[in-house]
Amino acid sequence: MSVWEYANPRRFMAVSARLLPWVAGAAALLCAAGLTWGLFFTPEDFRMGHSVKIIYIHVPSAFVAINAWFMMLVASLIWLVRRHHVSALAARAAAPIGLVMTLVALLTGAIWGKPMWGTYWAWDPRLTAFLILGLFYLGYIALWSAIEAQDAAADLTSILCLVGTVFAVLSRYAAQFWNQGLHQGASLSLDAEENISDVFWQPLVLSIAGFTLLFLALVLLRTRTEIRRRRLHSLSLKARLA
Amino acid sequence: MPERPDGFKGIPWYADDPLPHPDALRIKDGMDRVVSELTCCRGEAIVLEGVSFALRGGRALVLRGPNGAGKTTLLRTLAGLTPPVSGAMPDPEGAAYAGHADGLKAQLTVAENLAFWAAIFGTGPAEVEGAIRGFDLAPLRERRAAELSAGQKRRAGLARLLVTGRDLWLLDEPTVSLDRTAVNRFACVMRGHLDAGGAAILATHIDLGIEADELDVAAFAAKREATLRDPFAEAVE
Amino acid sequence: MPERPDGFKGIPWYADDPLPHPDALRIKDGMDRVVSELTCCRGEAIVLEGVSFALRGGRALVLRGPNGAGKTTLLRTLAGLTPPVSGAMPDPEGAAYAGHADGLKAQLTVAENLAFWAAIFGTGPAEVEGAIRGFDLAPLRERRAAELSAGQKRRAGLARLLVTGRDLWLLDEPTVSLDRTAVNRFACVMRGHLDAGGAAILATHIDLGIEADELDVAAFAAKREATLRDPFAEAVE
Amino acid sequence: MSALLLRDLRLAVRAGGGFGLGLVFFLILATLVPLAVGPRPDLLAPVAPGILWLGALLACLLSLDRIFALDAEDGSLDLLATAPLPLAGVATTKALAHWVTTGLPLALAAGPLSLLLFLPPGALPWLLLALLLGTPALSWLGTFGAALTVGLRRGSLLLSLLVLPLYIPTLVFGAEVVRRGAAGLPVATPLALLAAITLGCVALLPFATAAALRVNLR
Amino acid sequence: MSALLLRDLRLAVRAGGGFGLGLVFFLILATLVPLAVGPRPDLLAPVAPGILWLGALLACLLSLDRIFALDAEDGSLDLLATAPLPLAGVATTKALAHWVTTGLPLALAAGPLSLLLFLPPGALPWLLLALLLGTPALSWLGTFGAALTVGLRRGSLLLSLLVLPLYIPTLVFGAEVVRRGAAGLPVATPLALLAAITLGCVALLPFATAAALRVNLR
Ligand code: HEM
Ligand SMILES: Nc1ncnc2c1ncn2[C@@H]1O[C@H](COP(=O)(O)OP(=O)(O)OP(=O)(O)O)[C@@H](O)[C@H]1O
Ligand SMILES: Nc1ncnc2c1ncn2[C@@H]1O[C@H](COP(=O)(O)OP(=O)(O)OP(=O)(O)O)[C@@H](O)[C@H]1O
Ligand SMILES: [Mg+2]
Ligand SMILES: [Mg+2]
Repeated sequence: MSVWEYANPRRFMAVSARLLPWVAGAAALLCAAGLTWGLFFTPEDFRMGHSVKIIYIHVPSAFVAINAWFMMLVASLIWLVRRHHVSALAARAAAPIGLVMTLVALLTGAIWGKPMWGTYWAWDPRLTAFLILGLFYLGYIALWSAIEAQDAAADLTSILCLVGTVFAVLSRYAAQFWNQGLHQGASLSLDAEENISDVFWQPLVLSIAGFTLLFLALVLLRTRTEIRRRRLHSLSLKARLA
Repeated sequence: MPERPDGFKGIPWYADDPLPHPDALRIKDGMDRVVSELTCCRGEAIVLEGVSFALRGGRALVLRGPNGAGKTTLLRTLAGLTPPVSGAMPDPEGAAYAGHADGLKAQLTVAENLAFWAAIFGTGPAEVEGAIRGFDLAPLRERRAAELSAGQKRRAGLARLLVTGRDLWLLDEPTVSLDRTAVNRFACVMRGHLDAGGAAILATHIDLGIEADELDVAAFAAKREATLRDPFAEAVE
Repeated sequence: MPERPDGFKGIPWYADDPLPHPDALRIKDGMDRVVSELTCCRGEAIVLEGVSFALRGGRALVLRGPNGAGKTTLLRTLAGLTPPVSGAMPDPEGAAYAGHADGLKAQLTVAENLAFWAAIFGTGPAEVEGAIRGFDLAPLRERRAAELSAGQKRRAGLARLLVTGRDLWLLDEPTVSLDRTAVNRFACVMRGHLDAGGAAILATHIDLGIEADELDVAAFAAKREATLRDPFAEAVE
Repeated sequence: MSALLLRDLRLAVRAGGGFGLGLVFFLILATLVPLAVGPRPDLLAPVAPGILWLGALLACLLSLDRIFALDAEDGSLDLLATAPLPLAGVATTKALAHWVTTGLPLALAAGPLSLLLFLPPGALPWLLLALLLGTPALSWLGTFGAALTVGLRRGSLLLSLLVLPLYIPTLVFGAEVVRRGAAGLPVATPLALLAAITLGCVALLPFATAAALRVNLR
Repeated sequence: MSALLLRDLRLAVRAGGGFGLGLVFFLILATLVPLAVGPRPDLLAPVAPGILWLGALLACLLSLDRIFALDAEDGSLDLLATAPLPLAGVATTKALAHWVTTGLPLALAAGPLSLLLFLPPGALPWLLLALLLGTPALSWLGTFGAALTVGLRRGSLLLSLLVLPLYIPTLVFGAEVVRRGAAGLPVATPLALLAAITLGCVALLPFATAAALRVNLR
């Protein structure tokens, strides 16, 4: 049996219904484990004090926010090439989750920024690229909701997702280039894992895995919702046209 | 290409050629243009099912049917603007479409408008002059399209057909707003087009005074239960 | 008010009331509506001169004339949209105008569109229901206007007339795109309106099957030398 | 009148996110400015009040062409002009609908966005107040401009040329309120002037708008 | 193709100052910024490159809705789609016409306007070069956005939401060229990146635009 069989709507509904509790359960378990471990059983950082604990929400949400876009890209490509409706709706379902994750990362970052950098916001290249990603999410969602005909909306948003990906990546490089060009002092953001000792690292990996599963569960759930919404759309259209 | 699970067999959107349909039929003049088992949709609704007819070169076909029967839908499909859901139809490359909007630019004169379409369709000044003569547009040739009355505008829009040099005309209510003289002129031009081996499909509610076959579109109305492409009909009850 | 040097005696542009014409005639139902020596312009051109006729309540007047004769121009003037250059005409406050554009919002349903115009013209749900019945719109009432065919849209546009509650209807080619049934329905509604003491002026090229007076607009075509208001004709030769 | 207002709001919602779009545009602009100008807070903070006001103004500008052009296209404007409403009332309603869908959400959302441009937190209440007081003037002036250009197809660039100069006093006083607020100076004078401009616009402009509409319907 | 280009240019001229409008908008914006920000050269000079680029970008944005919407309204787009031109060619021509009427005059006029914002004279050639290299990308991206929204009536705010984020790399590199030019630093890298973006847009985007148009014609 080909893997595409799972894109058959009925099959998808059946399989996702069975899968959802397991994924959701695993997500809850991992998140709870990672967060409790991180928040309560790690030492305070000698530089950042208590505020280091926000990392267990900040980094996973940022990670998910970025990867949600790539999931949308893949789903859009599948829709364009093979025209599986479930795929189009999965992309649509992922967008608001990605946006919320972006917001969570921005907010936790801002809250963290206050004690660390003395400001809620700085035009650090990484933060900037992240904000731009948020803008792409907004445009994508706005286009979906502006177009009445569902297949046309799926086509157009998929094209936008393709083009948008290229420009989101370009923007990331542009942002790095832009800030470097100003000879501002060293980048404020903590760089890479080597700064973080294992004590912080292990629970972090755990909560990243938890957030990823959470994203998966939410996408499944929202795709199911989108499928029902689409069906509702069809039914009300049918009622109107009858 | 594997069979698509959701039953959608339409044209992929990304095809640049409007209708690279595997069984598209490109038929030479004087031969039949065959439309068979065509299913047409409008917006998200399926409007017509199983449309089949043949059109001989040199003949006109009048689409009949009450308001909302699907005449416009069929014409837009045949023109290659809306991809058909399924079925075979002649290659729209050979067709010229004239709908409710005339495609005239308000700021350009009638002559400029026609010359533009001539350039786009690769014909020349001779065709433009022919079109102006055919629809008696000489007194209006230097008028901006914005300064035309409804019927004059429609005449200029129809003149565009002669400028395309195509041999299948798809006309959606061509005589709207035309007075009696202009309708006669249009019938004349149409007869000339048919005599030269061209063909035409027209949707109209009134009698044009040209000999033509008729097709009642209402006979192909999609069944109630099939009016929508609903990929999730089975998945969610 | 001093006589204007250029002979323009129209409505000052800044008047909020569309036609506070000194000799405007507001005439009660059943009485004659008199149009006398009306000069009408379109854009910067004077199209009609000396239009005079009387319209009895309960009667319809059909404007005839070839394309470009000035039917639309006359109707827009009578509706108060274009001020007349000179002459007397009834107060447009009592008139409802229906032109080529239907005034329907694509995103609203037929019922919502009609309810909106009812609210604007100060009538109520009773009129909306009457209009929906009158033009057989019940099956379409929950459709968005964007999802209607040309003829269905036109029917909804005409239904608006019933909702205005006004007694003089000014109709510019009302039956465009309508099929035979719908034309008959329209004729019925029109007869009802006339029997109730209303009046109507229609421009059309086809026969509607209602008893009506006719007026050939071409008879009032402006003379060649008067087709333009040119205030500097004498100042600069 | 309320029927017209309701219809316009309903159309804004049905046409897809009428209320939110202005906000997102504002957000994008607040992102673009640092990207264009450079990320240094010392450069951004002093220009923040002006840029925030400019953003509000441009978000207004981009939504102006919706006000009358759609109605003119589908014939609704002809019909409204022959309806028993005074045309000045129509103009007022249109401006109000525009403000509710654009100016009001903008004013409410400016606070969080001002963080991006390092506006001093002390200036925030003044920003909110200035925008609430000033954006109606932007909507009414914009409606006037839209009425002037309704006959021209797709005149959005011309429209902005006509309207932007009219926006100048509002912009100057509005930005001044915020700048003074940020510096802790008294703001009463520019605030009063701002309020006066808005009141004048709301009271008088609809008549000019109605006159312009009537000319364009001819 | 050249017929389409010529028609679009002629329409731009006939519809009233097609070429000039973008410029005047740019001029107004260059006037508004000092009014909003305060007239101090020490404040304005450092932000001038960014503001000039932002102005160019907004002038582009405001003229985008003309690209396809008018053609869609009067039926020309249907007819163009059935004509023997490839739709990607139509997209390219439309973008080119937009650039000639908006981007090119903007690039040429930015020099004198930069005086209003106290841009250092040394940066002038770089401003010109950067605009000449970068504005085509703006036009091609804008055409893509216009094709996405052509089915929506009057979607100019939505259009700007979709297009502005796409403009960011061009804006950043373009402004960077000018800033570096003003500071006397080497500009080769951002200039090369700017050119690369423009080339990529011109070469690839018309296909995406054509695809979007085809979906919207359905
Ligand atoms: C609004 C402000 C902020 C935003 C938008 C933001 C965004 C991001 C993003 C996008 C990542 C990358 C995640 C990934 O690639 O998996 C990240 C990682 C990280 N951020 Fe933030 N951040 C912000 C503020 C802060 C602050 C204030 C700190 C602490 C000083 C901080 C510390 C970190 C650390 C330690 C990582 C993980 C290291 C890594 O994966 O490279 N961030 N943040
Ligand atoms: N966007 C749409 N979505 C769904 N249904 C639509 C849409 N547009 C039109 N329809 C419906 O499709 C059917 C066919 O419409 P079409 O315009 O083809 O009819 P027609 O035969 O041309 O009618 P007319 O004589 O009135 O022009 C109609 O019932 C119409 O209501
Ligand atoms: N903007 C304009 N400027 C100058 N002349 C115009 C303008 N618009 C129309 N005309 C001319 O005015 C005359 C009257 O036009 P009008 O639209 O009233 O004719 P009509 O009788 O309604 O014709 P039809 O039957 O074609 O609708 C026509 O000759 C037309 O060319
Ligand atoms: Mg039709
Ligand atoms: Mg007419």
